[in-house]
Amino acid sequence: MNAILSTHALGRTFRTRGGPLHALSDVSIDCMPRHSLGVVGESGCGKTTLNRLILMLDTPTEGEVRFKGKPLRMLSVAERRAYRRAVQPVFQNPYSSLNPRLRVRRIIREPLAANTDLSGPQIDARVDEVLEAVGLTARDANRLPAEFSGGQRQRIAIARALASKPELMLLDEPVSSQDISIRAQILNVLTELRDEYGLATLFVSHDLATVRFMCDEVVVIYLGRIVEHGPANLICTAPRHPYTQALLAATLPADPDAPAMAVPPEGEIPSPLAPPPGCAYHTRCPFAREICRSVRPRAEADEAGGAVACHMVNQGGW
Amino acid sequence: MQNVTFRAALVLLALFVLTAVFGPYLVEHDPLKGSLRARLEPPLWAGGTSEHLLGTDRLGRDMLARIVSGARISLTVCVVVIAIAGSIGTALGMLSGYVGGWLDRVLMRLVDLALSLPVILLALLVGAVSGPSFGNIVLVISLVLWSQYARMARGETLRVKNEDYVDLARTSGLGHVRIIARHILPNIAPALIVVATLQVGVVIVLEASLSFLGVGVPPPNPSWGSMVADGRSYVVTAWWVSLFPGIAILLVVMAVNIVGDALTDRINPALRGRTA
Amino acid sequence: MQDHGFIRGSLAALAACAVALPVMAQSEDDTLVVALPTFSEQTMTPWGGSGQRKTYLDTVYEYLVYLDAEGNTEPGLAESWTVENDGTRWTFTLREGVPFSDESCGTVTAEDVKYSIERLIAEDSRAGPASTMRRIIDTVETPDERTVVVNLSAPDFLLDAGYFGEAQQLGIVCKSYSESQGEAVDSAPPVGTGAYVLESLVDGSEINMVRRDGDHWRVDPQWERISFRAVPEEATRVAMLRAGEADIAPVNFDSIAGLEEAGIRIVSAEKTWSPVIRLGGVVQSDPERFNAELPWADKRVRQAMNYAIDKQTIIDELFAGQGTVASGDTPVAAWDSVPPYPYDPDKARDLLAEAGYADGFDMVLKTFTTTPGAELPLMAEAAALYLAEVGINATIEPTDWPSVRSEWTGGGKLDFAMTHRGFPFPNPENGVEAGFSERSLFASFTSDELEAKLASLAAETDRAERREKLTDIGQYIRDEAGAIFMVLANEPYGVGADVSDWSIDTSYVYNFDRAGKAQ
Amino acid sequence: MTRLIMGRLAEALAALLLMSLAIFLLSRVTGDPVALLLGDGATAEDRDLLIAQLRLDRPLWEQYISFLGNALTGDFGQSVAAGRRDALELVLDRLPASLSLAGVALGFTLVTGIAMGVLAAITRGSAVDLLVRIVALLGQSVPAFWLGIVLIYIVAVQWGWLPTSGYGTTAHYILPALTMGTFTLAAVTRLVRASMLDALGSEYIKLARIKGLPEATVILKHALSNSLIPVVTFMGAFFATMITGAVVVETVFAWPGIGRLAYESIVSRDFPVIQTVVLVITASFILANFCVDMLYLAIDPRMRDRG
Amino acid sequence: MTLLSIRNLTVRLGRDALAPTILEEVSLDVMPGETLGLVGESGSGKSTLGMSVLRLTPPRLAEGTSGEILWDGRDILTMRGRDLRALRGAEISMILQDPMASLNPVFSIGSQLTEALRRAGRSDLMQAAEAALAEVRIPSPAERLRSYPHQMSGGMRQRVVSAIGLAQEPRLIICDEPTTALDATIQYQFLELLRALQGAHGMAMLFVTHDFGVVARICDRVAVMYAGRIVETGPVREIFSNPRHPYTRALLAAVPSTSTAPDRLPVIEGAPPSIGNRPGGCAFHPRCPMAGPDCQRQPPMERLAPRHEAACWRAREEAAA
Repeated sequence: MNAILSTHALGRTFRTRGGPLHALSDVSIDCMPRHSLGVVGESGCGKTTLNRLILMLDTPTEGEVRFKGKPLRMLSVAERRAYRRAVQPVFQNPYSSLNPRLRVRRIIREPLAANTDLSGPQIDARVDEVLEAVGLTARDANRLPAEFSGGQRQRIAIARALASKPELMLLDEPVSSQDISIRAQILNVLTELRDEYGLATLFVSHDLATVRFMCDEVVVIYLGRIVEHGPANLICTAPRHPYTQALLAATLPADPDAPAMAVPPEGEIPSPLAPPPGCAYHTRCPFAREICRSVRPRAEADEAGGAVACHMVNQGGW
Repeated sequence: MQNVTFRAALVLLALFVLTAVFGPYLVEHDPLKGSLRARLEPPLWAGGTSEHLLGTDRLGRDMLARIVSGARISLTVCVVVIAIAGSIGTALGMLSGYVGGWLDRVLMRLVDLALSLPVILLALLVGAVSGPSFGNIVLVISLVLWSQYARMARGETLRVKNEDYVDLARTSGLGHVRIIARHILPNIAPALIVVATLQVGVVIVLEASLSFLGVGVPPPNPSWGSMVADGRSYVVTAWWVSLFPGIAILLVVMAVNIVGDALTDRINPALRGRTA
Repeated sequence: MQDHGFIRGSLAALAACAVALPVMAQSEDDTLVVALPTFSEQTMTPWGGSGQRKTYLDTVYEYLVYLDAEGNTEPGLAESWTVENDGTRWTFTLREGVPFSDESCGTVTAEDVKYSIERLIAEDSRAGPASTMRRIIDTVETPDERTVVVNLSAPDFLLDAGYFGEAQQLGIVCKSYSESQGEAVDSAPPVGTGAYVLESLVDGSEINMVRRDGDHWRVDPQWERISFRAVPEEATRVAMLRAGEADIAPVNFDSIAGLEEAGIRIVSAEKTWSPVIRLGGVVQSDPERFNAELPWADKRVRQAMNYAIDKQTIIDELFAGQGTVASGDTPVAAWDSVPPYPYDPDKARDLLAEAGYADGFDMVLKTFTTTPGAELPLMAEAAALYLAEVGINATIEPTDWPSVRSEWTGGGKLDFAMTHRGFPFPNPENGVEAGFSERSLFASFTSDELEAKLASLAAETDRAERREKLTDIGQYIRDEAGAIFMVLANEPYGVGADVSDWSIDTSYVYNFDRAGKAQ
Repeated sequence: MTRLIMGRLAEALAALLLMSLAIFLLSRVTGDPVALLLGDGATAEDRDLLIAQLRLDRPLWEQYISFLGNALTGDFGQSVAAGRRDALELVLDRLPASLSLAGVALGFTLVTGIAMGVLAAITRGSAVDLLVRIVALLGQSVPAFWLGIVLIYIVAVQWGWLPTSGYGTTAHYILPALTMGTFTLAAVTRLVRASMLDALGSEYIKLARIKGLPEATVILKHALSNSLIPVVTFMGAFFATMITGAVVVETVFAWPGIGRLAYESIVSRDFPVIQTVVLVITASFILANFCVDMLYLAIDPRMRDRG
Repeated sequence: MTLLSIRNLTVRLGRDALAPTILEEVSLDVMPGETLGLVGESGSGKSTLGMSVLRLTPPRLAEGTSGEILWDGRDILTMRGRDLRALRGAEISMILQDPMASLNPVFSIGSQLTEALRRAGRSDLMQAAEAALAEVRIPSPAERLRSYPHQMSGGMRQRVVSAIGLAQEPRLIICDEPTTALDATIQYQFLELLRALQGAHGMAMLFVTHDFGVVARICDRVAVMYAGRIVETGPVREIFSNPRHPYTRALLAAVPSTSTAPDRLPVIEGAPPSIGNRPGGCAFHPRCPMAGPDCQRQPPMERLAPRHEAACWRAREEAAA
């Protein structure tokens, strides 16, 4: 059973006035059917670039993205339409995801009209169905985005993604701009839909707690490179890469007695224009040694199916 | 305070458009026919006769009739200029904002050049080439004013292009043309409407200056601008010849600017004032 | 050579500005301020441009012959002069000891006069009458210091009152000074024998003349300074008169009432120009330029157009009564006896019906402004109103003089009419020739019969006989309705209270150096 | 930074070249000057003589190449009408009058516009705010020549405070500069009011108030400094409207500037002068825009890094 | 004694008594040196409360403000211009949410810092500024004084804003969601810095946030707000371990944690009421699982444990049982 979507040593470098910017390098992930993969990283780590490459909004400078094993740039027109049906995105900002001048019905119709051969009435039926699925009503189809709250707008965006019965939902920080009570509701809607429609999800976020709830497996990215990869429960309870540890501790739990982080990271996140040599995290890592400053660590797989790119871990700690 | 003036301005604008469209049928005098004997007659309350409520001009033609038909001509000049300048400017601005890169730089340089065109000198040259005519004026004014639409359309297109719903449309495989037509144009239209309203004033006043230099709307049909220009040497002896069209211009431009500003605040406050 | 001129020119200009500033500041009562519509080419030599520059140049340059109020000749720089050989040989005897403003030039000699004539008719001369004078002047001899003999290639009995008179452009310059300036003489300060000399010049804004020391042989200048200002906008000139900032300024007819109310007196040059509507394409004697299909190719249509327009009302209303109904296109004394067309719209309609245009026709009437001639577009619209009454639909097409002129002199078949200010030639024969002789590029109406009449006039040597033939030509052109003759108009000037007496008799004779100062 | 400057210079030259070609063709097409210069009774021979003299008989492109060649050496040809005076000299004589008037007018517009804009922003929504905007709008809705003539009659004739027209002492500058500046006043006021409102609503103004700074410092130092940036970017366009207005204002106030020279040379079809004056006007625009860019870099540190 | 005492503060959208309210009868005290958390979802009015203390609310809200805010016995709401300016910066200071917009883009960091230091009467401005930047752990402070805001990262800017806030040694700093715009690790470092600065300067902090993790990390006491009212206040440990008000309980439960992964998150139905349409009585009752008929009446704030109060009929009954 091969992956719906996979990336192979994917990389993207932008030419800017200040020199080459390595937004993403050597990223390989697999999205298996009915499986949810989380991608975690702070701003500037390349999450957005990864999304744009997957959604064909941008083309990679290294490596490639494959849809069911076939590189995207080789897809035929029909295959491309199939890909556009199978992979559906939901973005972070609900106020920017919906065209303010289109009624909800036409917003949801757009992907269907473009990529399916459904007739008008069939499309309208599908619109009503997905609106019900996300907890809205068919009546809402005739209203304009301005008449909905932030939470409701996000539900409409999810309905739009659901409409072409995708195999994989690409969720780019879908809840991070919502209040706690709305966030919980949307996360529940997503998990229900995932189970009901047997969807795979690629959940991109900066918040480990939300990823823990949503995902089976987690990939941690720092400055465009994968630093750790493994099952969600292990990553969130026994992180091995120092950055993952820092990220976990920085995801402050709602518990006053939670132990403070042993050794917090220092300094600023380096600029992707000038990524530090060797292990990119060495400038902030409390355990950094000479080898970290010169040699880039390889991600070595471990028995639990995860992998860590850290000299200390690969050498069994020091 | 704000919405009282806004409503007043709307009423004024409506009056302007109605006068322009239906006016000529309501007024009994022919704006082009006059009797030399009844030349430069003052308005009724300043010693004139009820025959000519607002007095007569230097060829004895009825001022009221001329202002009414002048409204139509001035409005037509505005509408045509806005149509030409608007469409060219919006198209180029959208293209430059959407495509970006070297095309964007070239077009923006063109906009700067257009902004720095001495429109009056150009009008003079074109007027001299083929004689002042309605077509020439409209062409010359549009040649300069399109740049304001281009600048606004480009800015707005850049803003809308970065919205998620455009990315969503592209991931659904929509072509560039469909994306521009369905997502970009409807969302930048309000800002362009504001530029159009604010430009009505600029066009009318510019046409008046061209008439002053003899390359305005050709006689005998009156535009407000040419009426003010014709009346300039009677400022003391027959003040009403240029005063009434002057006041008409004043009211319309004020109304247009108040409506324009109000629309700006309602649509996108960040645009306020950017339509300098 | 080029750089030299450039540097000298800008230095002169800067110096002029510096000098002008203080003068400007204390422009109180001892300066006569004349506000002019334009300085035209603003060149300082008689041959450097059109006659409009005589406003300021005539305070510096003087002429061989002057004219009195009635237009009769008076001795100027020429004490006396005789004409023999059937009007083709003129001998002028110069007045003695008239000093130029620049001492190095000494007094006026025959050489100076010969040089002045030759420069005026030279090929690069820009003077108005240069080309016509070049055709009739054959040679100029200077037998001695005070005698100038001019041999003509064709008889001209009015050379003294005409081309050599004060109304034309033959200003006498100092030969040595002019040759020393070389090419830059056009912008160099002018050296003449007049009562004033250039004090300062601000390019495009002011030309200030200051009175020369000592008594002047011809005039007794009252004002220490005469300051000419270029003020193109008529409303501004009227404002300057009312504010007392200008003493004399040409004004539009419509401003006359307002000015008189404000206590500014109006002095008018009588019948100096004749606004006319010229009908294109009626050069019947030249097949290339005669457009037979035109409605007004038919004499009756031309006459109808003359009957259709109420010219007296136009004069009363648009020209504030300052003029008389015209029967010709040039203010010529010999044509005073020719009766103008009365206003008779019914007759006009009958004539049109006769000619087959009962329901009228369309035509294009091009119009533009000149100096004088600000009222031409207004006159065009007024005429169009009257023509419309008899079914002639005249479309007004505003344009400007250069483009109409190049079309009109293009030599092709014309199909439009134009308003024109007429040809104000003091010498009537030149006026007639310009408008109605086949040879002239500007001809608007000719016929074989008219060509014959003109030829016999040119050959006539007897003065009384010539006047007879001229009147006959005027009557013929009137009967043939060679154009729509409109007005013999005056040129009104506003004159402030500081000026006691100042008159302007004929066109292009401004007498600013004779303006009196009220005490 | 220097790359930006070089880029701009190259664009400026291209614009100048483009403009010179356009004007050259346009003025040639408007009927040749010969007809104008012919004496009233001239004949065909006189015309041919003049054409040869002015070298107008050669093909158009040849005339343009020779014009361009000479122009590079500062020789813009001689005025056809004004007694063969050097065209460039003629224009440069008049340039100081126009530049000084435009400068004074721009100064008046900026000072008044900024003051009114700030006042309107501070008293937002009040009667003062509305009054200021209406006064500014008045400027934009009145044709310059009408305002000029009315000002002459009221201020110079009725009250006699100022000279009606002419050039020379500082008193002469007031009315023309006022007339020329009023049109742009509305644009400046509106722009300053808008950017002031943006600035006043910003976080850094809140922080300034949190520091306990007096309100005057908050408004004049912190808010105004930011809201002047858009004014600078539009300075180039304001300068353009100034020069455009110059043709009308210089005619009404008898001001010996290049605006009027351009108008008169076009009416008299004086090609060399037309080309020279339009090129000088365009060059001064491009120079003005260039200075605006440099000024913009000076006052906005964010731009410096991007340059 | 209390440092700051807010009594019955009510803020309406304009002067008219019937205008919709943003804050309703809020009473709160801040002790010297204490860090009081103010937590709630958007629309709860927590930011407006923070802004009202220094009277920085927009004019329309300022007109609709009533009640008292006492500082050293003086009511800030009735202070006039000069006294208010003397209070701002010197007595009470603030750190705002968006570091990108808090600093004036056209002035250097040095000039914006010395502006505050000068008000504090410091003469040796350059040294003081350098020291202030060093204290907030900004590398090579001397150079940084000359750089401009756009040349610094979000985290660094927020530290500059803190230095500015502390420049005049205020006794209270109001932090309006200062870390919301920062990444997790940067937020963690900033909170550590704030705790260190509080240790060194001893100032009290009023910390407005929507993140319970931040509250747990930095606050001594916390007040939970809902629909413009304070529904519960108490010591941090007390609130986290034994929340009394149903809303507080539901909120704490709805926050996903890294330690456990339930199948479904406990959900609060509906959405927080917008300012215009707040239900009568206890504003939470339409969404409250334990709501009863008596919830139509506004429950008063009741002391249910030492320094632990809540406004809920059910909570009173539980406490009594």
